[in-house]
Amino acid sequence: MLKIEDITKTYKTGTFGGKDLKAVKNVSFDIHDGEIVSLIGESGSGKSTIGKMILRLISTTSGKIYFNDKDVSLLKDSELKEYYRHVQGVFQDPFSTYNPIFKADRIFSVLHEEFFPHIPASEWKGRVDTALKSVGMNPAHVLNKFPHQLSGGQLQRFLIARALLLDTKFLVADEIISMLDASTRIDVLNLLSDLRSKGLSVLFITHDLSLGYYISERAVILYKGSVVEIGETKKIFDNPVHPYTRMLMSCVPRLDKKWQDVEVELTEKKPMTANGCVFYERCHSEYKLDECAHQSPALVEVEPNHSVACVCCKG
Amino acid sequence: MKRYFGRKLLIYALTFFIAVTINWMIPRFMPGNPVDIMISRAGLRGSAVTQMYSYYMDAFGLDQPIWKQYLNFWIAIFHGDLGTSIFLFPTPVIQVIKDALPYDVALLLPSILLSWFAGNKFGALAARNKNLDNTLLPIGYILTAVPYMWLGILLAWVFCIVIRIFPLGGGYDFSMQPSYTWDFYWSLFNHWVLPFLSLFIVQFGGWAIGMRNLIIYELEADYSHFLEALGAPRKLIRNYAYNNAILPQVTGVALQIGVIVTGALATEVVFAYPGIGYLILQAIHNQDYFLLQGCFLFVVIGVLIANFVVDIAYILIDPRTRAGMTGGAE
Amino acid sequence: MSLKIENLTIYYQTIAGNVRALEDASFSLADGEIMGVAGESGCGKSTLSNSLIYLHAPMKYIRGRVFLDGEELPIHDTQKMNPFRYKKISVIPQYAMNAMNPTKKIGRMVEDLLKSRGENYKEILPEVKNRLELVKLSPDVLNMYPFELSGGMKQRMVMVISTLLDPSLLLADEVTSALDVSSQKAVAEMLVGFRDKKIVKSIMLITHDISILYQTANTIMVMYAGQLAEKASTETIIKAPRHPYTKLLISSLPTVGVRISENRLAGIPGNPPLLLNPPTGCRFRDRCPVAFAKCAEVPPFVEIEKGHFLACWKEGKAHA
Amino acid sequence: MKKKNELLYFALRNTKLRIGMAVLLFFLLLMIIGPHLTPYKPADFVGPSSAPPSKEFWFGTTTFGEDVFTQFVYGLAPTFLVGIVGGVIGTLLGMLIGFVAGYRGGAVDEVLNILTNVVLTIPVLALLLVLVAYIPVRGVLIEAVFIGLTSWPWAARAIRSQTFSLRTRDFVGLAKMSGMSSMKIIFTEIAPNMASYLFMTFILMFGNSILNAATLDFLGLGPTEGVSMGTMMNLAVQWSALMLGVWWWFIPPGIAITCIVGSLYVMNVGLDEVFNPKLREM
Repeated sequence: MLKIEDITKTYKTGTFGGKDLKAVKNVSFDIHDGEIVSLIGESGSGKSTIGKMILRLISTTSGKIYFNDKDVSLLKDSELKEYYRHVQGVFQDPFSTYNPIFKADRIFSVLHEEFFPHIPASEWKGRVDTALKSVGMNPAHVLNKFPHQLSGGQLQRFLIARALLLDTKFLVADEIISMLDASTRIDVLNLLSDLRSKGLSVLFITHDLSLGYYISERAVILYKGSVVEIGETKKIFDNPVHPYTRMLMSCVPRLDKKWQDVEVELTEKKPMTANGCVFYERCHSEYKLDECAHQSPALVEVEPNHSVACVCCKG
Repeated sequence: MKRYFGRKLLIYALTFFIAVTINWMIPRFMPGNPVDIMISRAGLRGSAVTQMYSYYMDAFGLDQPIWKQYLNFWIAIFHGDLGTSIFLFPTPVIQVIKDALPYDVALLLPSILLSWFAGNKFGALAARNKNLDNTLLPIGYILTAVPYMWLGILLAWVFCIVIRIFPLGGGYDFSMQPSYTWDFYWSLFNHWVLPFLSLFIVQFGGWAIGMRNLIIYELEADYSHFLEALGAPRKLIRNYAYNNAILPQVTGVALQIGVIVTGALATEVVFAYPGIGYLILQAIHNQDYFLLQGCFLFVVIGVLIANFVVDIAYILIDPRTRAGMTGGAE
Repeated sequence: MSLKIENLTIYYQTIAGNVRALEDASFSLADGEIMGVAGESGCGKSTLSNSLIYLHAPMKYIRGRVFLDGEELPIHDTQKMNPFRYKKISVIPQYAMNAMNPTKKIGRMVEDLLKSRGENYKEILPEVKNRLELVKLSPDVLNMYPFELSGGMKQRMVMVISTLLDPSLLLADEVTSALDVSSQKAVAEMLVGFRDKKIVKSIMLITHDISILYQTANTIMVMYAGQLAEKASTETIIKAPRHPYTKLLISSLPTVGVRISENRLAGIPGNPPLLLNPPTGCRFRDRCPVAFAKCAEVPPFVEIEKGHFLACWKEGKAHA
Repeated sequence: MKKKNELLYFALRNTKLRIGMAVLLFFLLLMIIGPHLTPYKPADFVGPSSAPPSKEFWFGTTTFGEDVFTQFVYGLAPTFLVGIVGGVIGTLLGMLIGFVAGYRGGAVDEVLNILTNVVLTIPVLALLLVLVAYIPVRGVLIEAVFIGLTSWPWAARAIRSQTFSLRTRDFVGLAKMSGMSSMKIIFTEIAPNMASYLFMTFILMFGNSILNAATLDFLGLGPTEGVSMGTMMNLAVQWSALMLGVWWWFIPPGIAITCIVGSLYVMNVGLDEVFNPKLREM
C-alpha cells in the first residue's frame, strides 16, 4: 500500500543556509494493506517528520514515497486532493488539531465542502452520524460543541470519524493517545485496531514501546533519523538486538518488572560523529568496533522478518 | 552571531541604498522639470535666476542618460556633495547641515538616554504597585498620546510667556556672538532646556509604560514562580524581572528612534531651535529641495547609526545573542 | 510522621464560580516515604502539590491544616510561609525546563538564591558540586546559561537547586513527563537516590504515569476529580487495588508484554465530572460499575488495612 | 458561546475600555453635531481679532478673527478620517505582508522580512516630509494614504510571527489535508484566530496615523485646503499665538489629539486585558 524508499529530510538551520540538520536519514520501509506498523522513537528521532512527509505536510529532501505505486511527491492540486481522500492523519494534541474558535464538528462540514459538494446536506448528516456511531460516540452528545467542551478522547475519535467519512485507506496516527488520560486512551487504541480489521492500514507513531507492542504487527525503531531495527514486533521485543533497542527496553517503565531486575548502563545523549553509526557515542555493546565511528552499518536480517543495523550482526 | 550581524548590516546597507534612491527619484519622477519648478517657486529675480538655473541644470544633469544621472548622484554623495542650498545660496548643503547637527545631538542624545533610564526605573517601580500604577498608567498613556510639538507649545507658552523663566526661539540669544564664554554657554543651556524637556517627557511616558508591562509579564514567567516557591524575597525576583525586561526595552530604542527623531524635528520647529528639524521647515517654506533631501539623508544616516549602536548594546547585554544564538533582538 | 494533612480544600476562582479542585484531602506521609500521587489530568494532584508550597491566585484556600514534622505550615499566608519554603519543603516544578532565569549564569542564580535565603554560598559550593556529581552534571554547568543545557540537564539542575537546603519534603511535579525514556529512568533513579542519601526525607511524586510510580514509589495515592480515592503500598495498588476506579485504571494500562490479539484491554467508559459543579457524594459514581444509593454521600477516606486507605462505600464496607 | 460571553463580560467590566470608549464617542459625537452648533464656517472672519473665549465665541477667535470653535469642530473630521483611512491601509498592508511571509516561509519570507526591516528602519515621517513637499496640492485622503503606506512594517512583523506560530499548529495541517487552498486557510483558519490581535493593531494604527498626520500638518505639509488639528497648531505658532498669549488657539487642538489618541491607547490596553487572561487582575 505505502512504500517509503530511502527518504531523507534535511533542515537548513539559520537564515542563510548555514548548518544542515538531518532529521531523517535514508529511511525505507513499507506498510501493507490492513497492517498496523509502529514507528517507535524518542524525541528527535524524526518519527513525526516521517509522518508529516507521508501526509505531504512537509517536503522530502530526497527519496520517494509511493502510495499504491504512485510517487506522492509528484501529486498536484486535484491529484493531491484525491490522495487525501485515501490518506489521512491524526495528531498528538487534539486541542491543537481543532481551530479553537470554531465548533469541533466544523471538520466535518469542511470535508463536505471540499470533497463531497454534490451530496445533499441531509444525506451528509446521516453519514456523519454513522461515522460517529462507528467510533463509539453518540452524535447527539458531541455535535454542535466547541473543542474545549469535549474531552481529548472525544476529539481524537472525531478525527478518526473524519477519516472514515473519506475513503481512507491509510492513516498516519502520530502519538494520538499520548495526551489522553489513561482511562480513555486504551479505547482509542482498540478502535484503531478494529478499523484495521476492516482493511485500514495505520502508521502508528509513538515513543511508548508498550503501545507499539500492544497494537502493531510490525515495528520500526528509529534513532536520530535512522532505522536501527525493523521487523515483526514480537520478534523485536522478545529478542532486541540493536544496543539502542536493548537500552530502550531496559528503560521503559513496566508494570510487571522493576528496573532493578534489568540493569543496563546509561549514557547521556551526545552529538554523533559525522558519518558513523548514529548510536556510536552512547553505545556500550561488547561488539562496538572502531569502525563504528565512521561507518554506518546497513540493515541486516538476523532472522526472518527482523533486521538490525549494527556491526554486531554483520557476520 | 556573525550571521546575525551580517544580516543586520545587509538591512542597513539596503535601507541606505533605498533611501538614497528614493531621494534621487522623487524630484525626477514628479511631473515637470524639477529645476523649473524649483527656481520658479524660489521666487528669485534677475541675474541670480540664470546663475542658479545653470547651476541646477548642471547639478541634476538632466541631459544625461538616466543611469548616468543615478550614478553621478551616488558619486556626489560619496564626495559629500549634497548640492547647494537655495535659500542660503551659495552655501553647500553639507555645510548647512553640519552647522545644525550639534543642536540635534545635544537634544536627542540626552533626552533619549535620560528618559530611557528614568522611564524604566519608574515603570519598574510602578508595576504591581497599586497606588503608583493607578497614577502612572493614566499619566503615561496621556503622555504617549501627546503630539511632541503640542507639548513643546505648552511648555513654551507656560515657561516663556506666562512665567518668563526661559527664553523662546533660537539656539542662543540673538544678541550674542558664538564664543567660548560662560555667558554664551549659559544662553545655550537656557535655550536648550525646554526643547529637551518636551522630548524627555513624552518619551518618558512611553518607556515607563513599556517597562511596567514587561515587568508584569516577567513576574508571571516560570522562573519567577520558581523563585517565589523557593521563598526568595520579592527584591530578588523583581531584580531578575527588571534585568530581563530591560532587554526588549533596548530593542525598543531601535524601533522608536525614527519616531523620536521626527518628534525632535517638530519640537525644533516650535522653539525655532536651529537643528535639522528647523532646517527642514525652512527648506519647505523656501522650496529648497537640495537642503530638504540632504536633511532627509542625514536623518536616515543618524537613525542607522543609532540602530547599529543599539544592536551592539543588545549583543553585549543578552547572553543568548552573545553565545551565538539569534534570539531576542529580531 | 513527616507530613500530615487534614481536610485540605482548595478551590480555583473563576468568573463562573469556584472550581472545586481539591476537596477534604486528609492523609499523611512517613519519613523516608516516596509517595506517588497518580490520577488523570484535572484530578487535583498538581493543586495539592502547588498549594503546599506556593498557594497563589487564582488558587484559593478554603480550609484544612498541614503539619510538617510536627509544625503547622501556614500555607494560606504567603509571607509566613516563606521561612518554611526551600528549607523545610521544596519543589521541582512541572515547568522545570523554564525554571531558571534565562539570562543569568546558573551558578550566579544559585548564589543569589542562597544568599537571599541567608545561606553562605561559598560554604555550600563544595556541596553543590557534590550534588552535581550525583546527578551526573559537570561543575562547569554553573558557568553556563540555561539555554546551553539540554532538557534533561535542566531538569537535573533544577533537582539539585531545589534540594540544596536538604528539605524535609520534596514535591516533584511531573518531573519525568517531558523526558525521553532513557532520561526518565535516570531522573527517577536519582530522585530515589536523593531519598536514600537522606538529602530529602520524603518525596511526593506527582505524575500521570503509573508505571513510573511502580518503579520508584513506596506508596501510591490515587486521586479522582478532586477527591482521594485510595492510598496503599505500591504493590497493593498495582496488584490488588480495592477502589473501583483504581481497579479499572490499572487494568486499562498497556505494558510491554500485552498484545491486543492476546489480551484486549478496556478503558473506563465516560468522562470525569466538571469540577465547577461536581456531583455530590463520590465523584466517580457516574462511571462506577458497582455504584449504589449510598454513593450519593461522600465516602470517608478510611484505613481498611494497615497502610491501606480507601474512600468507597462498597469496597470499604465489604472489608470493614 | 461561553467564551464569547466571557469576553463580553470582561469587556463591559473593564474600566480602561469604558473610559476610552466614552472619550472617543464624545469626540465622534462632537464631530457630527459640532458643525450644527456653530453658524460660521472655519475660514469665515466673524469676529474681533484674538478675542478670548466668551459666550459668543466659545473658544475665542484667531488673530484674523476666525472662530476657533468652528475650526475645531470642523477640524475633527479630517483628523478621524486620516486615522481611519491610514489605519485601515496600514493594517491591511501589514496583514497582507505578515500573512504571506508567515504562511509561505522560506525565500518569500526572507525577502518580505528584509523589506519590512528596511521600511521599519527608514524614519517614516522624514520620508513623508520629502515626499509630500513635492506634491503641490494635497488632500486629506492623499495624506492618509501616504501614512498608511508607510506605517505597516511593525504590524507586518507582529502578524508574521503570529502566523508563523499558528502555521505549525495541527489545525492548519488538518485544513491542508482537507484539501483547502492556502488563501482559504489563511483567511478562514489563521486570521480568525488573530481577530483580537488584528483589531488591536488597527486601533494602534488609528492613533499613530492621527499623530503622524498632526505632525505633518503642523509642519505645514498638511492638506492645502481645510482645517485640521495640526494645521490649527501650525497657524497658531506661525502667527505668534504664543507671543501674543492667544492660548485658546493652540490649546484645544492639542487636547483633542491627546484625548483621541490617548483614548485609543487606553482602549488598546483594555482590550489586551480582555483578550489576555494573564493580564486580568483577579
